[in-house]
Amino acid sequence: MNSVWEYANPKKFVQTTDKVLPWVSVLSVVALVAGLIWGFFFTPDDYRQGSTVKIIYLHVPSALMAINAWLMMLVASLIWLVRRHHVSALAARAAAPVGLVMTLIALLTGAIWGQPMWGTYWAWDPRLTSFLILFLFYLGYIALWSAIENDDTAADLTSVLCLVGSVFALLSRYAVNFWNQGLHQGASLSLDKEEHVADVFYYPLLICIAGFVLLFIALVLLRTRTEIRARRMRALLARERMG
Amino acid sequence: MMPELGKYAETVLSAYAVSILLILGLVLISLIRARHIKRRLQEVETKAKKHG
Amino acid sequence: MIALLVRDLKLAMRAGGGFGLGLAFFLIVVTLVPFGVGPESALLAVIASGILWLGALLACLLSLDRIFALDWEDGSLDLLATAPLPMEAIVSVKALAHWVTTGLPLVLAAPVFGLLLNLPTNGYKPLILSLILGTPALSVIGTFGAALTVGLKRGGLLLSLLVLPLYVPTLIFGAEVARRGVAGLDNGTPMLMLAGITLGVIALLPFASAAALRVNLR
Amino acid sequence: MGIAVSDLAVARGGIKVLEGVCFALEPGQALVLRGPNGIGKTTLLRTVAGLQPPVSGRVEMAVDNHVYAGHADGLKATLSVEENLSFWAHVFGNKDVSDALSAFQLTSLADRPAGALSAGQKRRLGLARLLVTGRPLWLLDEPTVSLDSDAVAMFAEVIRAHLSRGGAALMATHIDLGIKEASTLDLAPFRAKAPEPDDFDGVFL
Repeated sequence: MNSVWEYANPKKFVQTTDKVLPWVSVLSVVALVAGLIWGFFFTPDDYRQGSTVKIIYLHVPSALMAINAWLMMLVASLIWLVRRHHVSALAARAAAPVGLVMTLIALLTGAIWGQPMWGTYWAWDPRLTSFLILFLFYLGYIALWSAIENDDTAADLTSVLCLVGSVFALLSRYAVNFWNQGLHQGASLSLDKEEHVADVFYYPLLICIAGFVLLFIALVLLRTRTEIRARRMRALLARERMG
Repeated sequence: MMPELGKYAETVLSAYAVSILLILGLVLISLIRARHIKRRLQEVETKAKKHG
Repeated sequence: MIALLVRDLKLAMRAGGGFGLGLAFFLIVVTLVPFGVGPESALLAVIASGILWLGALLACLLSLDRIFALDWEDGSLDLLATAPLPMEAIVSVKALAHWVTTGLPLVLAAPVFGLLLNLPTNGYKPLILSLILGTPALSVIGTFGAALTVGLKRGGLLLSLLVLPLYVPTLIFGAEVARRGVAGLDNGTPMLMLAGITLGVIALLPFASAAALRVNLR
Repeated sequence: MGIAVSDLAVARGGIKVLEGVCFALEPGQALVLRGPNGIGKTTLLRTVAGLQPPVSGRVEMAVDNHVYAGHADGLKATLSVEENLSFWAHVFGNKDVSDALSAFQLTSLADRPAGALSAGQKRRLGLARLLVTGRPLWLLDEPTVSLDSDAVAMFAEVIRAHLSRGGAALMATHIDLGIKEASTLDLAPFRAKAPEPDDFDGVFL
């Protein structure tokens, strides 16, 4: 019993996360507070974007986590389909709303940033559009989970949707790039240009990214525990009804 | 204390406000649901043990 | 397999709605658009191909929940699942029957509706071509959505929520083919992409649909 | 030809309902499953038919050997009796439906749409489907629902003929069909024991 799969046992998972969760939570709060305060109060303005450059500390980490959350769900779905570990399916379920909120933050901060920079809240920029589509995928995934009563059926169907959705999300990303290549020629209007980010912006950004990653882990652990308990509760209630 | 945000003060502050509110909301909902489910499960478990 | 296709087509003909309903919906969308955007023929000519693609997509969406729902309710789906047909073949035939009853009539009617929307003459060929290439993908993807939601009581709305994001690439490339055709630009690349998507989903998605259907039947 | 079920456990809605089910069926035999409502007769039949996976245990039989008939008949209201039957005949690779029609006295109704049949006639049509499949093993879930006594006798006759041709039938029914060859399996002893509530294990219960 010394493999990773040991933690796929619900009881073992709950026991382990009992110890891990407080540490992750505290670390994520520390990193987030430190990174955001550093970024907000102690970094200079960009010569072109002015103080709006400070939005980068929220926008880039949330956008990263929006994609990584989906990747994590994809991996968890695959583990469920192949190895039938219930915790894996429940972790995917637990991660979806976190990913949804991350996508929403990325969209909203992007739109708010776009208003002074592009003169409009919304432009059908390929990146923004892709995130809007990703948002729809999250909505569909969550809706399918909540619509199906039987837990195993729901886990199977959402896993299949996650696999198919991933392929179509990639296709959409490519399609959207193709579709809008002509409209925003030349001028790079995207926030995400880490390559050009100077060191003054880079270090607080790294800390913020770490904070978002830790926050995501903490939330997923917490929510997975809740899902495990809810699942056990439903099983107990069903057992009672069976007599 | 407040840094000089210039003409973009509103933009930056609203972005931070929206994001922090959303994160806090998500954390709060997750915590409330975690406590709620934990309590319900305990109730169901004690009941199940009583009836065998 | 042929027997299943023939039966589904027969049922669509006899139930009355199969062929007509999607077309009528398409017509209504096309009629309503000028009311929404104004009657200027120059404007309509610009957006005609996009409207026709959107209308075809929505008309297709309308009939998706019927692909499996009726067979599910009367128990035929259980019996088909235990019949000597692989589930992948069943979902493929169902998708084909859906395309013949909705996609094909839409393709055939599109030129007439193009007239209503003042589609430029050089736009007809690329529009029809893109619809022929693209609508099979809509049916196959829709069949996947229908397989996911077959057992659900209020599956209709959920089905739209699941399927519409999956339609994005098809719609983008399909409408792009038609739009570039109208503008007289080279539309070879989107055409190839569209054909690639359609062939890809026809080849691969039935496996996912069959898996979903098996899960829903147990 | 036959079927052997060993130590089978089946679940409904994620909850184990039956465990340790063992039986075997040879050509020419029929087995009637009995037990109170909710014991898992339908679940067991669906598991044997391959519609759902067993929790544990094995079902051994030849592939493409069985045909399943559930609560619903799978009829299309707008198709005629004959069209309904010949569709299933084609699916199973056969053509002729006249024997099946006459066995259940449906010949005179052949052109009528299935939607215009009475409940008993629909059931007879659903059972006639078994004959056009040409499969030796029949898995039947409450086959006599809404049949009158004449039709039940008709059905018993069909079963007897099927058995004498070397077929086999596994069915869940409450009615005594008066078939001598049929043995009975009471499912009550196989009812799954509820797991201990403390057993917080891999499958939650």
